[in-house]
Amino acid sequence: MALAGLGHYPSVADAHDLLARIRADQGDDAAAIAAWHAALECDPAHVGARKGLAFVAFRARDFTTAERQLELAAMHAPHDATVMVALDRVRSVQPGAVAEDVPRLTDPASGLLLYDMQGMRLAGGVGDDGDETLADAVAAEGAGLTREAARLTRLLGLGRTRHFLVETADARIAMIPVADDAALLLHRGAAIPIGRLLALAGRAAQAADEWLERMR
Amino acid sequence: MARLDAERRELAATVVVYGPPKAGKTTILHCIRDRVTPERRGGFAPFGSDAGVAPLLDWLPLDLGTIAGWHARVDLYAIPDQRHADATRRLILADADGVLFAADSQAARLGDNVAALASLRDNLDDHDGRPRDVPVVFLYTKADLPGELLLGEIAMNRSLNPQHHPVFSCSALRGEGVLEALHAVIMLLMRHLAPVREKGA
Amino acid sequence: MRVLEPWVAAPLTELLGESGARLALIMTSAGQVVAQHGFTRSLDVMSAAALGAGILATTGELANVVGAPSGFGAVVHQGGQQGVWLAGFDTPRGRWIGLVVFGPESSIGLVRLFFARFAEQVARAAPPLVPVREVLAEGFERELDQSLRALFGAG
Amino acid sequence: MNPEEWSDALRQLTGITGVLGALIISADDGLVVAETAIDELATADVAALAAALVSRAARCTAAMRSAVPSSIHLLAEQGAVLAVAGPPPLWLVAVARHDAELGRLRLLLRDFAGALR
Repeated sequence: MALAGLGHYPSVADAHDLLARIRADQGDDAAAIAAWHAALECDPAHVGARKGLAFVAFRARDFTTAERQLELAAMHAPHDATVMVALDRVRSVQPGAVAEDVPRLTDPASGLLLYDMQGMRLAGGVGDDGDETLADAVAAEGAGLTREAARLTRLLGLGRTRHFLVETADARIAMIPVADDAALLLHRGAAIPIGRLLALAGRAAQAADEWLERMR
Repeated sequence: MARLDAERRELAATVVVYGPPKAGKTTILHCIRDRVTPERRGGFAPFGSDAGVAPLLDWLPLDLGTIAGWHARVDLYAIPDQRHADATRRLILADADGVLFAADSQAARLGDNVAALASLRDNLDDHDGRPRDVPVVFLYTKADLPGELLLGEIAMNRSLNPQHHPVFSCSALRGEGVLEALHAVIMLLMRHLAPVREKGA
Repeated sequence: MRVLEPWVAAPLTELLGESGARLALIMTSAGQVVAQHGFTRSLDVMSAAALGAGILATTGELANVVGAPSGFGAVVHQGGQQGVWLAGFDTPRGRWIGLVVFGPESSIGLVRLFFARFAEQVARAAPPLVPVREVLAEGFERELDQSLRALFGAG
Repeated sequence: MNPEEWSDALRQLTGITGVLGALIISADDGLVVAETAIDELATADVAALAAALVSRAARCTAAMRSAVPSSIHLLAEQGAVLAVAGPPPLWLVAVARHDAELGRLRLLLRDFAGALR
């Protein structure tokens, strides 16, 4: 049936994805991989195809490929919990891998900062030493940054901000809006892969959302 | 130029205080401001913050309240004396609905008064260069100085006001006569704005 | 902020807030001030209005001379610490002029963007002008006289 | 790179699936220096807003005592804005649909921004 459907709509990424999953179920990994690549050609942001490629790679014990595919998926869907869980799983079985903890909001030296749209720090910090003055200053600037991003997406008709990344010579910083009136910044060194930074920030945003819910 | 907003029933007009340098133009504005209840003065812009220096008052918006269902206001401008302010003078006058001409009563200043009146006529053209018919009220200032320095109203009129525009004498220090002159010019300009209406119009 | 036409207030507030401009002056093409923000002396307002209207008129002439048929959209001067944006725009009340002074926290691009929005909003918000004779009711003069007497304490 | 090579680079960027426009902007004054875009994209607005965002990002990294931004990447529900610093004050900016090949776009932007120097 999927084959028939594909005959009608060969360009629909979902049809390729469906075909790939059937092939994977049948144990035909090579055909599944080809179909998922076809899906990605139709839609490079297809998260299902990325997850599928990660799955067959994981099954083949190719943890590096599995992790890379999941990081790419996280880049397009930073709020997708299933991607985060899968990433954790891959990293936990990867030989020699150091599982990176999700930074905790309660730790002022975590490089994770939660602030409201008035520029007030709600939790976390950015410096290594938990410098509160520095964190407050960054919260104030962060709110301006979040508003500026929202203004750009509003005036250009791009919808709501999902995430914002800044790279400098020495750092990579991710900003994700949390709820309607807060945002978080995750600050890491320049060596962190972007996918991992976004995955971490995405999970931190989820945790921050729950934390804000509890506070209210 | 008078502005009417029929939707909001608002009416705004501009009165320019003209005259030779040091005839007391800003004093007249201060005098009006001091005598009008604060809530009618309109929120005017904050002046320079140099402590101890009397701010130069050159713009005073007045809220006349509601008149026949219209919310009326008048902006008073004192024309700047500076030589380089020629363009400013022309622009302020281009929007004038009425002029309060402050003439210095001192005999020694008659030449300055005549020169100022000539420059007023020169500048009272409309945007296309045609002379505009704008109501003028004369205010002979410094009437409280010693009599031997003054020219006297009859002599002043002969030189400055052969058309018999309304005249008021004032002592700028005590402020007598200033409000009466303003009252007159506002009445004149409003009448001028709405040339006596057909009955019931 | 000071506005002579109340319906200019909301668009001007948005222009100032969004562009981060320091000073703004809105005037008719004859130089009559419609609204201003940030000027501390009214004489400065009058001079800026006079100069602004003059500059724009001169630039229009220059555009004719060099053969730019629709004129220049705006005159911009970018200094080290401050920039000036000067542009005309059409309203139902005739052609108006906006003068905006901005610092390094803003930019020509931002001022251009939000000035265009401001001009659109002003054109939409302007109530129609009605000739004087039609609207001033009889009794206006009597009431004006009474009001002035009350205002000036002449009883 | 000369202006002709600039427009060639911009055309290559807009050739990527889902890319709506590519611009070289001056981040100081928020103006377009060169552009290739579909008609519907208000490139002057993009330049103004992207420059404002770069400037905000720079204030933020300064507050963090980090270096100046070399690239920014904004992903929204219906689109993305990517920008890479060229020689000051120029930035290379691209606007794309959210499902565009953002990874490839990012790499190409980097290459061209490097070549602008």
